[in-house]
Amino acid sequence: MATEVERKTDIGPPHYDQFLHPLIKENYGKWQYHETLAPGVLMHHGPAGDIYTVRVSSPRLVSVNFLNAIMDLADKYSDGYFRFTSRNNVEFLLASKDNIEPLKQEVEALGLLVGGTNNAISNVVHTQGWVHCHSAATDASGLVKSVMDELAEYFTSMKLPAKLRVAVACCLNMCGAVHASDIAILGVHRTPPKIDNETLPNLCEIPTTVASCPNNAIRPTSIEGKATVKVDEEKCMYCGNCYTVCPAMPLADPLNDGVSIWVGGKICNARTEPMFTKLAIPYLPNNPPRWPEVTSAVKKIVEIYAANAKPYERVGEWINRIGWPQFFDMAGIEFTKYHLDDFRHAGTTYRRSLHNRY
Amino acid sequence: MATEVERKTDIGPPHYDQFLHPLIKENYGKWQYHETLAPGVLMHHGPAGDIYTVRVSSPRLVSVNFLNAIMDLADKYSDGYFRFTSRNNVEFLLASKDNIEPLKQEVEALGLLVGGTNNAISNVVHTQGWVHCHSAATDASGLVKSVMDELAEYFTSMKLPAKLRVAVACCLNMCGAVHASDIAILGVHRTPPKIDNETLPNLCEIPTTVASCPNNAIRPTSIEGKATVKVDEEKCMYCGNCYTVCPAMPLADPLNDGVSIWVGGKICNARTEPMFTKLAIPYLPNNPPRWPEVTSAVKKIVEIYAANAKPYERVGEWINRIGWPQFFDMAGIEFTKYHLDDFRHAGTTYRRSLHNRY
Amino acid sequence: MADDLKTPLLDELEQGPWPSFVKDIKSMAGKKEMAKDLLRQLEKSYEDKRGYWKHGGLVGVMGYGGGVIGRYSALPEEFPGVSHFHTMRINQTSGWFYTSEALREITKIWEEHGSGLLNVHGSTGDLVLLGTRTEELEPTFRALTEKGWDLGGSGSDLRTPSCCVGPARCENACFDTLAVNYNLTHQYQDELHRPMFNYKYKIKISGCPNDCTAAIARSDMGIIGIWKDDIQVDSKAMADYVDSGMDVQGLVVENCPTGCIQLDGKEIRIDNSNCVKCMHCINVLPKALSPGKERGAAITLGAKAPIVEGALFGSVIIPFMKIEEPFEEVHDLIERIWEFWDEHGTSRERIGEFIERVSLAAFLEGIGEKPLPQMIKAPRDNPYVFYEEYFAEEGEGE
Amino acid sequence: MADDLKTPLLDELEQGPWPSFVKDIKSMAGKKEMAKDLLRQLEKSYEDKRGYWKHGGLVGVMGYGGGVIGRYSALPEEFPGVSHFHTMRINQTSGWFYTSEALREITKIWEEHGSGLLNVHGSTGDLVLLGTRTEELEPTFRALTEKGWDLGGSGSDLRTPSCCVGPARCENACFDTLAVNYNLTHQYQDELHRPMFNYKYKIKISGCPNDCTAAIARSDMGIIGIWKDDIQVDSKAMADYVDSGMDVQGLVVENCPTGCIQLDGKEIRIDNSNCVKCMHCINVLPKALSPGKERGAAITLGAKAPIVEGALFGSVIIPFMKIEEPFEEVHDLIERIWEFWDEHGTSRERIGEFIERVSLAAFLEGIGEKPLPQMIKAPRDNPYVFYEEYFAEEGEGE
Ligand code: SRM
Ligand code: SRM
Ligand code: SRM
Ligand code: SRM
Ligand code: SF4
Ligand code: SF4
Ligand code: SF4
Ligand code: SF4
Ligand code: SF4
Ligand code: SF4
Ligand code: SF4
Ligand code: SF4
Repeated sequence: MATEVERKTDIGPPHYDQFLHPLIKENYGKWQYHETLAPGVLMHHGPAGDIYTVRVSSPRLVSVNFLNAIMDLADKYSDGYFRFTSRNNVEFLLASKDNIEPLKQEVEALGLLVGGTNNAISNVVHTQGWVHCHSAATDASGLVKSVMDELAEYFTSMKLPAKLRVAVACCLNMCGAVHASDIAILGVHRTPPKIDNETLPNLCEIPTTVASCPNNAIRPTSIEGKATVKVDEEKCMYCGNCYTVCPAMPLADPLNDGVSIWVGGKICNARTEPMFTKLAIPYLPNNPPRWPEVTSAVKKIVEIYAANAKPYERVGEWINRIGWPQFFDMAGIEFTKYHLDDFRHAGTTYRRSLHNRY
Repeated sequence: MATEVERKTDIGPPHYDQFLHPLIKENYGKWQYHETLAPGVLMHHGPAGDIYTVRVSSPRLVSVNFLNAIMDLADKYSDGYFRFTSRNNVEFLLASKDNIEPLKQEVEALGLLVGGTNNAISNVVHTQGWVHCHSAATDASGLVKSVMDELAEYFTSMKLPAKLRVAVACCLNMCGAVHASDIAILGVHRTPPKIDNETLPNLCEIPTTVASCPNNAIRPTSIEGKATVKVDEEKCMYCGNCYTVCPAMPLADPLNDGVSIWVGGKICNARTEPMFTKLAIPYLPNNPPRWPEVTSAVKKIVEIYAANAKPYERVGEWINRIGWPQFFDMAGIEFTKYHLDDFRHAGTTYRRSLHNRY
Repeated sequence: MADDLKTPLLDELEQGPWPSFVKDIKSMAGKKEMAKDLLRQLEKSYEDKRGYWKHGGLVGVMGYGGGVIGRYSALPEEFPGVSHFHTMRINQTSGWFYTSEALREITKIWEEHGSGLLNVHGSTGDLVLLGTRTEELEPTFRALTEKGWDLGGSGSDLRTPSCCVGPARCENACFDTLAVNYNLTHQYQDELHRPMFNYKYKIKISGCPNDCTAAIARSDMGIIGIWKDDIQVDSKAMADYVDSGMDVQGLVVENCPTGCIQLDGKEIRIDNSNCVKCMHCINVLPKALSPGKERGAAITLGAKAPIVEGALFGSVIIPFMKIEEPFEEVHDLIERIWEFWDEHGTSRERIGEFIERVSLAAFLEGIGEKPLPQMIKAPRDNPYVFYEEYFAEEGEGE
Repeated sequence: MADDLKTPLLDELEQGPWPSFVKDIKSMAGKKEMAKDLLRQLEKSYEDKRGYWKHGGLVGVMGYGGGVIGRYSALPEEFPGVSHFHTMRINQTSGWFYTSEALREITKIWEEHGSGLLNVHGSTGDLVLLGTRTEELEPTFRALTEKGWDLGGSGSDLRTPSCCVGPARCENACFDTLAVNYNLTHQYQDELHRPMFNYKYKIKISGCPNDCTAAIARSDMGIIGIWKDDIQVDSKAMADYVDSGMDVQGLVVENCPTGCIQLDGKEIRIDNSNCVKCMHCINVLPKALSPGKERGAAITLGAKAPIVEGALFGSVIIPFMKIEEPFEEVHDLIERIWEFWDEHGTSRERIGEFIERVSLAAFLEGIGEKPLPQMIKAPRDNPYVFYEEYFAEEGEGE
């Protein structure tokens, strides 16, 4: 049936115009200011009137049932209009203030949370994990669920000193925001690829595979007359780049794969320039379904941050103020040689002044 | 005659003890504070009494006559005790305050200046130049004399916002303080080495010479059967490292050698961490004996700094506050592609945020 | 739920206050073998602490090179429902605005043709349809295009650009993020659907330096709103803030990165020549302050995750550009960039790594832009200048 | 002055307020052909805009490998006086303190054996005797040692350490800079006189973070004074500063890099846990503030000029160490560093480049020091960790 109609290609996405609430269209480009009325509830003021936003958590990995339920609520409370945020929350766009409370109640009845605005932990930008990706050193959705169950109170309130952005990625490719988040959770492989010498010659081009390694750890070799590759284990930093180009070099290793914790990144330009996330804990075990070591480490960091940072100080700004020595102390994290950079620009991370805290 | 006495070696320098004024010995390690009584005149207070320092300019390249004259004054006014500073000024150490004025007068009669303390331009750290070094792209002593003739008033006063350190080096080896000075003047070669294919095979080891080039610009070759090297001119950055190991590759080029101007470096940890000097003017001609282009460029920078910086703001701190775009504007210096870094860590100099001034 | 669905580990993730993806997958498990076997395979992953997916294969729809991520179970006998489990990336709308009417069409199609599971949205911004079989790709595609939806990118192509809510619901927007996002997505359909680049190319568009799409961190090309003139001040609203007892000194003045704000009673004085447009004061005092009137965007290039030379933030290539319909200036710039990258970049070299390799100076020359001090934090501190103009013996300079 | 000394260009440098090196050289030109020909050759350099020295040759004194820089004119026929023009580097005294009695002995020797010209001092700190002939080297050396003076370093050896005036005339000194300088120079005579290293090794010693010897920028090893406890405050003197009308708030409080000072009327309150020991407040208020009581030094390694990997500042290897007679802890550290550098460094590789090549972690392991957060600005931001402990199949972890 579908084959009978003319095949369309390169039509691109529909025009956004049709998805904008009439009130939004009238105020388009003319908004004057906003107020946060409550956690998860924003009011934006424009000449044609105010629009109310109710922000709702989402697990991101959802079913059509989830979306249908959201849409039912949208039909009921926001004239069928809604959007998603860049961090995967749902936002209902209400023309009437009176709809806020009933909507909130129905949302909560669905098991969803209202929040994520202002000085809160918002939704966790994350990735596929064991649900879909071949590269994953851990599961992303499970980690997010476990961590956010512990931190939900920071989503539904605004009691943090500033916004706190958490991200999870399941391998070093970091599909998401790991390299620039207040707190990031990163799945890591910790052993070199295991070469499948049987299938490699058929599946992979040897020169491309050799070239894929940023650290020149891969050499061509031959085993029983078959061309394949070998890895210099001393040089391998488990980046997985070889596996991306050659399926016969998987890194998965249940005994050693695990999770690392990173802190202090930020993206916006407010006050300080964007910052990369820095290594806090090099390795915690993969402990599904609840990853207790990870959740308690993250919670600890959130709590010392909440207790010690000044208003508007993001995690990285706070650590820069108190200094890394004190951060490691307060967080009870051991400082190891793994924290010392040894990659391309390592020298730029050395302390090249007398400015120091003791 | 000298050959008759026993030959001594590895005796090291004499003990400093014998060179310390008795008052200094008594106060040794017990100084309480200091005051700057006038430009070039310091008073240090200790429990055993005050010592007065009179700081005097020196061209650094001096004759025994100069030293003898200094020593005559020391005998007369400071009990024969004096020292030199880490920036090559002479310091007379006086036990009696009354000696300050007569000493100053005699010093000035010798054609020397009293000053260099506090918020002043002190002596210029510099190098050999055409007076002694085979590498020199310019003359150091001549540049210092020319520049300081223009800036002498800043040595004998303390009217600058902060200390201002000037350095001169005659080639990229930067024997001195060029890479971390408020203002630096650097002799530059701008054309690749000229290879003397006649002498090279005898004078230089080819592999060492090839290896000396940081940019792999040197290849072994042979000319008329004689092993020598050639330089890929596209890759040569005129660093002179090859010449250091191979005398048959001189870089001197009277038409193109010249001077570059650098700004904003600092060493001490006060307020901000140490900073490298940054390129301001990529090239000015070698114009001995007075280098008018250089002296006026340096003077201009000193003057806009003096007029605009806040108290205690070093040149680099001032530029960081107002931003480089405004510095180039105010100094009337053209911004060119040469200012853009293209060396090892170039990427770390790119503007990787929205923080900017327009 | 079928008896054979024993997932004790995953079941634990149905507890707790945060919404549960397990619940959501389970909600499909009755209708879809695919969802059920996804859970079963995932349970095995949780037991064994490793994934069970094969390395992706090349699958797609006719005439397109990207938009589908092929995925096969490594244990197809055990979990036949997910023997195929391909992903389809769909161009989201500008600003992720939807109506229930429109999105219901997609949920219907996906319930019919796929697992009924989605990522809303993927990290790049696409509407991600998670899990279908090879033979369903083309029918799903046809059903989607019929309703006006198209595929996003994957592989070495342009990815679906994304933008912040901007003028649709934000007082800070310095240009029309939605319009330019829509325009670029349509302008470059071919580049989006047919991988011809050296590597992926992501565009993210934020209306101001708050950068709510993380353009500076996650996009090869960022278009980020900025203004050139003075911050606009509403003195009345400013006085109200002061009167309200707010600690403007502590919260605003002392947090300005360049110390260019002074509070004088109820009046705020900004030395705009030293303002670096960080947004902090505007964020804290939204009623009193807003971006200037001369608005546009800075264009940043080169942000990316760490593979393989280390992560990069975008770097400013065009400090200021007006962003106005029909966006020809933007097209012109994009095309100059692509052309130079195409000619001189190598395979799997992102634009950020490319610029670092050839140098910013050479890149600017290559795309025909003049060097400006706004493109750098500071001039070079090493003396290794490649001088190009010099004097020759005969007196002819170059 | 002899008639044949026509130096119109150089003559111009006799004018002006700054002391003139030309005048000084001329003052020797009557007595010394060497000085005269130096001027004549220099005049030619000024005319031709190029130097006329040959690349240095290997000359020296018996049994020493360094301390003399060989120098020959490229135009010995034209300027025979400087056909040889070697430099001798003499160990300066600690803190560059002299008496006229002692220094007169050197001026006498040098007037007899050399050009009578000197650099006081060289950039590394030596007393530099500028210009003599090969055959004069050994006699000069003998005459100097007779009076208690010895040669400094050159080539791939230890260079004469230098130190700031420190406790001899400065209230900020956190340890005895002169004593340790003297001690190290004597302790390592062999390393100073016989080049056996991979490359040069410079030691500079500053009594506090003001770093008046530029140790952080110009020494392979810096010993820089620091304290660990609280800044000492003299409240009376502090009140006097405030009473004097000095703008303590603007000049001191607002310039503290970590904002850890508060002025409360006439009292100063310092949050010492956040003080980074920058010295600014102490510098501005020397009567009221001084470094803490728990004093010692930080050891930095690796500063150097740009040849060839770019300039480096020193990096903190030992955040805090007591510096006390007989300085055995310092010797022990130096020897561990030299040993590891000797074994693993390559020729012409400065210690700073060496550390960057092998990595800070490996270097610390090599010299037997524990990693501390004070050694870095921030932990790594890339995920490329070389994990060394892992679990093996049989359950034996490593
Ligand atoms: C809805 C959304 C844009 C969109 O198109 O989807 C958005 C909307 C707003 N952002 Fe944002 N930001 C959104 C993602 C971001 C991101 C991107 C991200 O998190 O990946 C950032 C950068 C984060 C970072 O630096 O790591 C971001 C950094 C900001 C900031 C700067 C915060 C700070 O560090 O000071 C502000 C200013 C503020 O909050 O006052 C801001 C302000 C705002 C305002 C107040 C703008 C306005 O006037 O309407 C909006 C409500 C904020 C709130 O949640 O309290 N928005 N905002 C995104 C909501 C994500 C979510 O569900 O939580
Ligand atoms: C004599 C000397 C040490 C020596 O052993 O020779 C010395 C002596 C003093 N220095 Fe210094 N400094 C000396 C070279 C330096 C250097 C090294 C250099 O210039 O190569 C620096 C680092 C410069 C840099 O950052 O680029 C240096 C940075 C300072 C500072 C920090 C200045 C700032 O930027 O805030 C102070 C603090 C101050 O001046 O209040 C200081 C303070 C002082 C004091 C006040 C210390 C004291 O209490 O006695 C001394 C008198 C300072 C004056 O000249 O006003 N000294 N001082 C050196 C004199 C050089 C000269 O002839 O001018
Ligand atoms: C689906 C998605 C994660 C998600 O759960 O949302 C994703 C999934 C994959 N990414 Fe990604 N990336 C996704 C957004 C990102 C982002 C974030 C972004 O775009 O803002 C990044 C970091 C930013 C960047 O582009 O650098 C990202 C950085 C990577 C990298 C590292 C690239 C690099 O240059 O560092 C790879 C590896 C590669 O390209 O070889 C990669 C590769 C992959 C592959 C295709 C695996 C591979 O090695 O071939 C993953 C397929 C997983 C699967 O089975 O579904 N993915 N990937 C995101 C795309 C959804 C969408 O279209 O909306
Ligand atoms: C005499 C002196 C300059 C002066 O006028 O004071 C000097 C002179 C020379 N230096 Fe230097 N350096 C002198 C202090 C420095 C300094 C400053 C310092 O020590 O504080 C530096 C920068 C700091 C550093 O060590 O990095 C310095 C960095 C260099 C370099 C670059 C080394 C590098 O790793 O970047 C070279 C080239 C080399 O070693 O091959 C060099 C090489 C040279 C040579 C030996 C030329 C050569 O290529 O072989 C010069 C001999 C000139 C001559 O004919 O007299 N000189 N040299 C200084 C030694 C006097 C003394 O002993 O007191
Ligand atoms: S982060 Fe790695 S494992 Fe996770 S989705 Fe991206 S490529 Fe796959
Ligand atoms: S994982 Fe990375 S470092 Fe290791 S062999 Fe593969 S490409 Fe090389
Ligand atoms: S800077 Fe260069 S030319 Fe000058 S003395 Fe040093 S090595 Fe010689
Ligand atoms: S001057 Fe430097 S870059 Fe040029 S050839 Fe010589 S060593 Fe190489
Ligand atoms: S980036 Fe700026 S314009 Fe866009 S939503 Fe965020 S605050 Fe508003
Ligand atoms: S935008 Fe930022 S830099 Fe500009 S005045 Fe406001 S706080 Fe200061
Ligand atoms: S470094 Fe410190 S102790 Fe040494 S002279 Fe300078 S201020 Fe005094
Ligand atoms: S020494 Fe520096 S950091 Fe410490 S209190 Fe004084 S000004 Fe602040």
